Order: sequence, then structure tokens, then C-alpha cells
Amino acid sequence: MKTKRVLIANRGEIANRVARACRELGHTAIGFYTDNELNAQHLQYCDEWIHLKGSTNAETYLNMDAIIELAVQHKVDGIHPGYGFLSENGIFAEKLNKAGIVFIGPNVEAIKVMGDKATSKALAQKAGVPVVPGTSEAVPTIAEAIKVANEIGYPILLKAVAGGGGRGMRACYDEDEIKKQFEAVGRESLSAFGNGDLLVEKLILNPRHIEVQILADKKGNVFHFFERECSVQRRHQKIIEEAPSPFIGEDEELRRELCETAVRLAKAVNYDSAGTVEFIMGEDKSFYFLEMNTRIQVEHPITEEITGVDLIVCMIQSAFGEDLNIPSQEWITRSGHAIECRICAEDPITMLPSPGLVTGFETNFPQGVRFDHCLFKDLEVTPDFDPMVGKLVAKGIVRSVAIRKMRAALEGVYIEGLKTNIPLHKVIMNEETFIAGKYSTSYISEIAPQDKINTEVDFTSIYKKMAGIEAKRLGM
Amino acid sequence: MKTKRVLIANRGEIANRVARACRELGHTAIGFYTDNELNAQHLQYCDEWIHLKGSTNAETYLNMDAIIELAVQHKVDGIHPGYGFLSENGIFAEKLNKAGIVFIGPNVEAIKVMGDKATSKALAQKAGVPVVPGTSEAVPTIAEAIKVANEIGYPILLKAVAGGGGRGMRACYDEDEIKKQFEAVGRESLSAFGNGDLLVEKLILNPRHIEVQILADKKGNVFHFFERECSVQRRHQKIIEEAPSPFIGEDEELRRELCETAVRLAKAVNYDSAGTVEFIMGEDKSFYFLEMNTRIQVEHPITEEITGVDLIVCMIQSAFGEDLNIPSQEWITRSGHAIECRICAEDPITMLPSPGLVTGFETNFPQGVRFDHCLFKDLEVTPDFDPMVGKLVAKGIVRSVAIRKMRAALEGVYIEGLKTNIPLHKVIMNEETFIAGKYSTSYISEIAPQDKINTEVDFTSIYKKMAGIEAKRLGM
Amino acid sequence: MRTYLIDSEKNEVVVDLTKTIIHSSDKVEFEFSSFVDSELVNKKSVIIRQLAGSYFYSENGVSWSKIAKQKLPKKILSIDRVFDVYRGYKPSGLAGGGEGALLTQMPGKIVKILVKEGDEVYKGQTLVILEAMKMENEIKCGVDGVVKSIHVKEGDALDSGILMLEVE
Amino acid sequence: MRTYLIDSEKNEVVVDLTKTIIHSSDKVEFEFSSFVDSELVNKKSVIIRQLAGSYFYSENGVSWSKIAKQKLPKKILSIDRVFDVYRGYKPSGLAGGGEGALLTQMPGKIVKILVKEGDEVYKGQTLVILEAMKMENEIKCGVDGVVKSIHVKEGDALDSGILMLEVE
Repeated sequence: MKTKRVLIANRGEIANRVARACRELGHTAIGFYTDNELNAQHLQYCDEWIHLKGSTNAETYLNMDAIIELAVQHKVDGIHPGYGFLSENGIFAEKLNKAGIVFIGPNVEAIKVMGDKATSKALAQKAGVPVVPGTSEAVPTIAEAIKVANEIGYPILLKAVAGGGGRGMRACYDEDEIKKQFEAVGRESLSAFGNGDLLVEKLILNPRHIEVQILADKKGNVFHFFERECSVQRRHQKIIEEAPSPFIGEDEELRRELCETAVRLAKAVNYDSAGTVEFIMGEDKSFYFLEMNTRIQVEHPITEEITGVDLIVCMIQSAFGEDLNIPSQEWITRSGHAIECRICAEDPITMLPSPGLVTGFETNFPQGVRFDHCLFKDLEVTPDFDPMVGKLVAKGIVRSVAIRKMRAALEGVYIEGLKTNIPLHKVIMNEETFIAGKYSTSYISEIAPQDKINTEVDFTSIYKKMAGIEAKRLGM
Repeated sequence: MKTKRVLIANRGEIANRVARACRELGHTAIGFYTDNELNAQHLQYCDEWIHLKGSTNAETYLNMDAIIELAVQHKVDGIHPGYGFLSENGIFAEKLNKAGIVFIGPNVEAIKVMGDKATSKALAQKAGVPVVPGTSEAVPTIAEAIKVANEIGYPILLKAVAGGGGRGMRACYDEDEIKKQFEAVGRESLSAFGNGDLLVEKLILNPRHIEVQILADKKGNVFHFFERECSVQRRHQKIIEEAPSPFIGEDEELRRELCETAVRLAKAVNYDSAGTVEFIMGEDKSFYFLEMNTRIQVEHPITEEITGVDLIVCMIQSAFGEDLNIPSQEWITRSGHAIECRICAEDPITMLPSPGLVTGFETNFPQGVRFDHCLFKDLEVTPDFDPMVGKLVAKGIVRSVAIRKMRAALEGVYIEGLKTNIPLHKVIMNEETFIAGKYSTSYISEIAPQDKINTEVDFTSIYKKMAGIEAKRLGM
Repeated sequence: MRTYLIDSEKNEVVVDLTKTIIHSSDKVEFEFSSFVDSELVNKKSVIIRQLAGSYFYSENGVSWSKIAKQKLPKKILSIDRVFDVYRGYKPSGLAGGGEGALLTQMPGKIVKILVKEGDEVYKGQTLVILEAMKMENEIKCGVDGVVKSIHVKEGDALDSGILMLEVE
Repeated sequence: MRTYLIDSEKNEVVVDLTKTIIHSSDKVEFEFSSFVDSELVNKKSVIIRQLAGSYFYSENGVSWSKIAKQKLPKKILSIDRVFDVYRGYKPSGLAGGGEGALLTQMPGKIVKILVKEGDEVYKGQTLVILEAMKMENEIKCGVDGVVKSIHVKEGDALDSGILMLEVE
């Protein structure tokens, strides 16, 4: 296999991750640094460093033309977009194809179909994949919305066609609420996503967010790598993920059905890369297709940990038309349980982003902990970028062992100068509902573990910090 | 489970490893430092640091009374001996029992039976475990030795009852050689091990060294965690191990037979901890019991990587009479392939120990590499201790992926100031016999990968070192 | 040396490094004394040991925990609390009652007066050095202006809350 | 500054740092020139960049590889070869022909003579500073003794192999 030149059009921990996959494959990893991140830590795993001029995302990691120009100029064979930024942008993928550069992701058609709520839902239905009862096309009027609501029953959700990440949706428990909310949500969506069209959907109560990892090659082979549960969310953004799902638990029948449904959908869209099919699961274990993310996902490590496969490596191989060396679905097995805690630069109680300068960073972990991160002493966490600075992953033979390991791992992260949500994770790892695995997406709002964080400052903790500072001052 | 105070009567990477297991279990890890290793790196994972006075091994890590006295003084619940030193010393275990301290290892009887070649061989035969044809008791005279040799056929091996690690053995291809060697080997053994008794054994040609990992609790449950192949050896000491064995390969029938044989033996000796049953396997895949190591082994990580179990954690739990949470043998599965390269402070060509001062240390790994080590800038590798400074472990879904990952991993270790065998490992990972998995214990002597090491010094390599030095000088 | 930690709610902790014993090139002992509202509320001896390139903290020399090295930061964080850190002297904004009126914040002795009446001074300029708790504290000016009057002289031993000089 | 690398077989490589350009606090460029038997055999400009606390090496400013930081070590190892490192000057044992006779090892100019005839000198003491290849080289004494005679004066431009002074 000829070694390739791979450009990573991303930053932070995922850029590290992709570069390390290239390192294994013998490919040349090429990384960007921008005006506002000259000391981009992810360059440390890259073989070549390129200056992507500008500071705003629009000037840099969202700037298709600048990226493609640099890619051509540096004779790049393929571009890995990571997650976020241009990772699900069909136009970008199209432009790359035109430029003769491989987009390390799925085919353009798949991106486009799955990128639109309505068309993806329609496709799912055609493929016999259960979807949340509701409309697959935009609902033009309030009257129409109410008509649909009466068919599928309350509560319902008003949802922006172009929305995502939990933004642009509103729950309505009766007709009046629809009348009140309809136009407001429409206006919001228009300004937020440039599209005011709304869908009406049945609202699933106490839902679980469960997703299936897909990996496919360019030869029509589509495999699943089991599921992940991502129900611990704040503001509809995941902060803790696990594999396998504690809600599905020992129900192998349900697990197989869910995973095979995801594969069926992926095949229907001729999927040919790493991707994730997201489902919402009700308390009765009925599940409905939400959306398909046509990219690698933040939480991919927990799947790698329980299946032993390197998803990023496979994704790159698939993009270049190489074999995945996976003989069959049955050949893919899972063992143990993995948990991921997203480490974010945010206030652990308000969970609002809290940028800052990392003045000290150390770790001291038990065995078998994985920490994908972009932290280093002197890292400036700016509001420009995602507040997530790392992903702490612990694996055990069973869930209780993974939780035990995660507790010890959280105790072993020392970050100075930055507020992080580590104190929140520490509480959750000792909170009974989580330990019992009986949580839904409303966990944070209902159980409110953030309220159990002990914020008391004791002198020992102050002396520890001061002593570290004074010792450093002495040049020790 | 009440948290315990665990004393680690060892140093180097294994002391790190045990301390990290304690960290996960919430136990207090107590570490030693000696006069000749005040900056013992393994203390970094220990919660308490105790001074074990003295410099020679006899004064320190072999000094039972001093260790037990300190253990009592510091209210220790249990002692983990690591490997080497007192790890297989029945008297030490006995003394601990008397002192009311838990020996984190098997029962005294098991240690003693397996510690003696003759009695262990006899037990194996009683348990129906195949042993290398030969005598199970010492052979008093040359005439007797020749008589046995004629029965079992040449070539034969003259082997010290008390020998080990390949020391105290000599091959004889005919009667004359026995006459020549018998007394010489006896004298050597007497001076080396304080016991001149010899056994006569059939010599297996092109043998594979294959061992089975055992884990047992105090309730009579004995499990195996599949096999490891350790045939890449120099001076009868392992330098590369893999799991599973490429020689056994897809022969699941043979694998099950081997592993179940090991379990049978462990049960016969009422084994109740982590241990390893070592076998020698001929080219016809017939296998014979060699010895049982009644301790955790250097190469345990590769088994942990393919089975997902934490052997040290389980070993500690077993010692304190806790459950291992392993429902059945069938529940234990393996996936993927793991390789370990022992990183030793030695000349890569002569393979002789080469102590020194580590003047610089960095790593830059692909994803999914495990490096258990005791390296840090300013580490002084002295002749007092084992030259092994680390164990590089790479895992992949299949063997070829593990090799690919190991190649990248070896490129990512930067050790300055110390000769290491990394250049040798780099050659082996690209050598066809190894890649084909068709090697025997004579691999190093016959294939001689050490002769393929390129020792040429180019200016770039010199400039790299000088530039690092000058930049540091500038205080950058 | 003394350090002022002042959090977002303007709560103030004063940490004095009242003793430093260097045991070896990689082992040092510190004695810290903490004051809240000029009251000694806590005093502790701690040991820092460098091992394999990292710092470890101990209060008894037996049990150790790893800590992160850091240069003197502008902020120290604890869970959700942020302390602004001022080292060696109080920040101008807090250097005495009124903007221009410098009062002693603790009992101490005037080591040096760096200005005379009529001098033009700027915000942040050191006007007086006050020795207190075995530490020299630079007393800075809180405003730009002119030194109107000086009420103390070098060598004076003062109680807390004494007006040293005024700037207008 | 120059550095002598001498391996176990007494093979000698002389590495001169002939240029240092500091681009920023974490980026510096070095020009190295290497000599074997006083012959320039190699010359190269390299860049060192500090990133996230580690050093990275580049020869073209585009492709980078990580290297280990180290303080000037006594030995530099390469695979199975060990070089003794001497910085700035040749080790006394190699400081010129006879033990007590200091000869120029390369063409250069006498910058300073630090002793006069009759002075008692000790092994390792710097006797002369010789400028060569834009570098000042401390010429050290190879033996304990007394300066017998000085054959050069400050400012002299000398060829290689010239006897500068004698100690006995």
C-alpha cells in the first residue's frame, strides 16, 4: 500500500487522534495552525505543519477554498475533516472530488441525504426503519400542525427542519401551546439556521439517546460495531457516553435488532465510511431513528475500547479504497464496558463555557485509562473553539469496574488555571441513578448532580497550589 | 470492600503497575525507596513512601526481615512482591502469614511444590500433564545418565535441579558428550544455585516456548486467560512475547487442550492466585510442561490487552479473599492480537547490559500503544538492577496490525544517553521469519536480526541531538 | 513572602510563606500561614518533593500526592471559584481605604518612604515599603495624582488602620 | 561554540555551531558545521521549535520530528556507538601535541593569553583563548606545571599546528 499524504482539516484532540492513526499507517500527517493558535498542540503528532491564515472559524477551519488551495499546493492525497467544521459538508466533499483529493468520509450523496432531516426521515421510512411519528415534510401552518398533533397524540415537539444539537425545538403538551409557539420557533429557526421550516413530531418521554456505530468500505460491506448510550446530556449535548448501553443491558435480542436496523439504513444510503445512526429509545424499549451523523464522532473511543478496532484507521483505509480486513459481522465481537467523560473548560455547576489559561497540567492514572486530549501547560482555551479539551475513557470487564476505574482516573487529572467539569463527573460517578444505569436524557435536569458538588475551599487545597508555585519559583 | 494498605516489595515498572492497580481499587499503595535509588520513579504512583535502607539487593528487596518489620510498623494489610526478588520465595510467604500479613500471591504449598523442578514434574505427571521425557529425580551418576539417555533417545539435556532462566543446562548429542559434560555442569550448578544435582531430559529441537496465564481465587475457581508465545529469546531470556501464539494460530483444538491442561495442573496444586504454566512445544505441536511461575509475569500485559481483564487487580482481590466477578471460563473471551517488546538498557548487537544515565526521554505514539516503564529524564540505570526499563505493548485486531502498530511505536520512543535494544526490535518487526510467525527459541541465534542493524551515524542524527542540547541551553 | 488571594466575591485570603527550608535540590519545606481579615486562621508546614520530573506534596513526609507545577498565575481556581492572585503586595485598588488615602492593612514598620510631599505619582507606583509579618510589602498608589501629605516617617512602628499618606 | 564528539574508537567529529538565529521565544535556528580531521565535511541549517512543552526538529520548516530535550550530556549515544562529548575545547588529553606543549589545532587568531612565563598552572586551566571559525576556543592546560615559554602574543594570526606555549 503506497503511503499517502493526509491533511487534517481540524484541531484539538481529534486532530491528534487522526494524526496518530496516520502515524500507524505510515501516512504523512499534515496539520494546520492558525493565527490564533500558533502553538496548536495537535501539531505534535503531525509530520508537516501548514499555516492556515486567519483567526475566525470562517477564515480558517470553515474556509473551504483556502483549505483546498493549501491541500493542492502541498500535494495532499486526502483530507480528514474530523468532527464539526466541514465534516458533514457535502459541498466541501464535492469540491474535493473535483480537485482530485479524497474526502476521508462518506460519498457526497450520503452526506446530503442524511444532512437533511426531512429527506433522511423519508429514506428511513422507505428502508423500514422506525421513525418518530410525525411529519417528514415541513408543516406550513398552525392548523396543519394541530391536525398532525391530534393524529399522533400529545405531547408533541415542534422541530426546525434545519435544526440540530437540541437547538430549534420546543415541546407542546396541547393545542394552545402549538398556537403560542409555532411562529416563535419558526422565527428562531430562520435566524439560527437560515430556514424557518418546522416539523411536528411525537415527543418521547424519558427518552434514551442510543446510537449505533457503522463502518463501511467502498465495496458495499457495511458493518456495525454495536451501540453507545449517550443519555447524559446538558443542553442536549452529550457529556458522558457508555458502550454497551446499560438500558439495553442483557437484551441481546433488542441489541441485535437495533444494530441491524442501523445497518439496513446505512445500506439504503450506500454508506461507505465511518458513521453513526442515532436513535431515541422510549421506556418501552421501542426505538426511533433520529439522524445519521456522516462523520467520526467524539465518543468513538468507547466503541474502539470494547471492540478493539481502530475506527479512524479503518475510516482512512476505506476512503482510499483499501480493505478493512473484516471478514464478517460475526467476526466483530465486543468485550467489557467502556465509559467516556468529556472534559470541558466550563463551570461545573452552571456548565457554561469558562475559557482560560492552563497554568499547570499533570495526570496520574490507574492502569488502562485512555485520555484523548489537547491539554498542555500554557494552553490558552479561547472562546473561539469548542470548550471540550479532552475525553477521559475508562474500560473494565464489567460496568462497575469501568465506573471504579473512571473514579480513580478523574482523581488523577490535575488541571490548574481552568475551570472544568471534572467535579461534576466525580459526583455523577458516585450518584446512584447513574450507577444503576437507570438514567434518561433528562438526567442532568432532574437528578441535578451539579448541586451535589462540594465547592468548599480548604486551606490544604490552597497550600497545594501555593507550594507548587513556590517550588517552581525556587527553580526546583 | 474495606480499602487495604498494600506494600509493594519491588521497584521499576512492576512497582508502578501494582501501585496503579491499588489506585483503581482505592487501596493505599506503599512503595519503597533504597539508598541507591532515592528517586525511585515508581513512587510516583504510590501514596506512601518508605525508606528501605541499604543498596545491595540482599540489604533491600531480598531482605525479608527488614521488609516485614517495616510492613508491621506501617500497619500493612498485604504485600505484593511483583516478579523476581521475593515473588517466588515460600519462606517469605510463610513469614508473612506468621506476621498476619497477606502475601499477594499463591499459598505457600503451591510456591514450594512448583519451586522445585523435581517435585513439580512429579505432580504434573500425577495430574496427567505431559512432561519432557526424562528423570524427575536427580541422576546420581554418569552411567545412570547414559542409561536414561538411551531410553529416551538423543539429543538430551543435562539440567540443574535448581537451575532456571536457561542457566545450568547443557545439550548432549551422544554418550561421549554426557561423559564430558556431566561433572562440569554439576560443579557449575553447585556454585550457581548451591545444588549440584542434575536431571536428564529429552532435548526438543526447534522448540516453541508457550505459556498459559492462570488466575484463581481462594474459593477453588481456576481460570485460564489463554496462551502467550515467548519464543523470541536471547540467552534463554524473553525479549518479545505475543498473545495469542502464532504457532498455535487457528488451531483452537490445540489451544483448548493446552489451556485446559494448564488449568488441570493449577487445580492439582490448589492454585489460588495469578500464575503461569510454561510449556515447551515441538514442531509436531506436542507440548510438555516446563515449570509453573507462581507469580505475575513480566509479559502479563499482552494477556490483559486481548482479554480485557486486569490481572494485577484480580490478583490483589484474590489475595484478600474477594470475588473476581468472573462467572465462568466461557465468559472469558479474547479478541485481537498483542505484542510486547521488552525495552532493555543493553547494546542492541551484543545484547549485553549497558547501564547509563538517561539524559533525555520523550515518546510520540500511535493510538492504542501501552508503555509500562520506569523511564524519566535523569534516570540512572545502574548495574544493581535488571536492565529492563520498559515494556512496549501494541495491540491490533489481527497480528499484522499489531506489528504495524509496534513498528510505529518503536519509532516513537526517544531515549537519550542510554543504549537500548530498540534498534534490534525495529529490525525484528520487519524481519520475514518473525512476520511469518515461524520462529523457534533459536530465532536470535539462527536468524541473527542483530546483524541487520544499521549502525551508521549520519550528521542529521548528530545535529538533532546537538540542536536539542543547544535549544535547552538557550533556556527555550 | 505573602500572597493575596481575592475571589470573585472579593473574599480575601492572605497566605504568608513564613518559612522555607531547602532540604535538597529536589526537596523543600514550606510553612504557610493564612489570614482572613488579618486574623491568623491557619498555619501548616508542607513538603514538596520532585520525583521523576513531577512535584509531590506531603504534610507528614510519609503520604504524598502529585500536584501540578505552575508559574505564579494571575488566577487560582478551585472547583467553581476563581481567586485573583497578588504576590508580595496588595493591588492598588485595595491599597487602603480611600483611593488616595494609604492606610496600614496590618501592624508593621515603615521600612522606606519612596516619595516626598508634592511628588507627582501614578496609579500602581510604590510609595511606601511596610514590613509586616517578616515580609516587606510594597504599598502602591491607587490613583494618579500628587502626594498631599505624609503622616509617617521611616522606622515608625504602626498599628493596623493608620493613615500613612494621602494623594490627591 | 564548538563541540568535540569522540567515540570509543577515538574517531573524532567536530561540530561547530556557526550560527544561531532566535526567531521567537520558542523557535530558534542553528547552523552546524562538522569537521573530520579539520576538514569541513558537512554544513546544515536546522530549526528547533518548542510546541506543547516538547522540542521539534526541522530542516525545511515544513516537516517536523520530535526530539528529546537534554542538558549537555557527557556522552551522546547512537545505536551502539558512544561519543564522549567535549564542549568548547578539546579535552586536556587531546589539547595539543605533547602534554605540556600547546599547539593550534586549526588556523586562528590569539584573542587572549591568560598566563605569563613562570606562572604555576594546573591541568584543565585555560591558558589561551584562540579565535577560530568565528568561535572562541579555550585552550586548556593538559598537565600541572609551570609555564616555561610563550611563543605567541595576543592578536597573532596562526596556522594550524603552531606551538603556542610550553608547560613543564
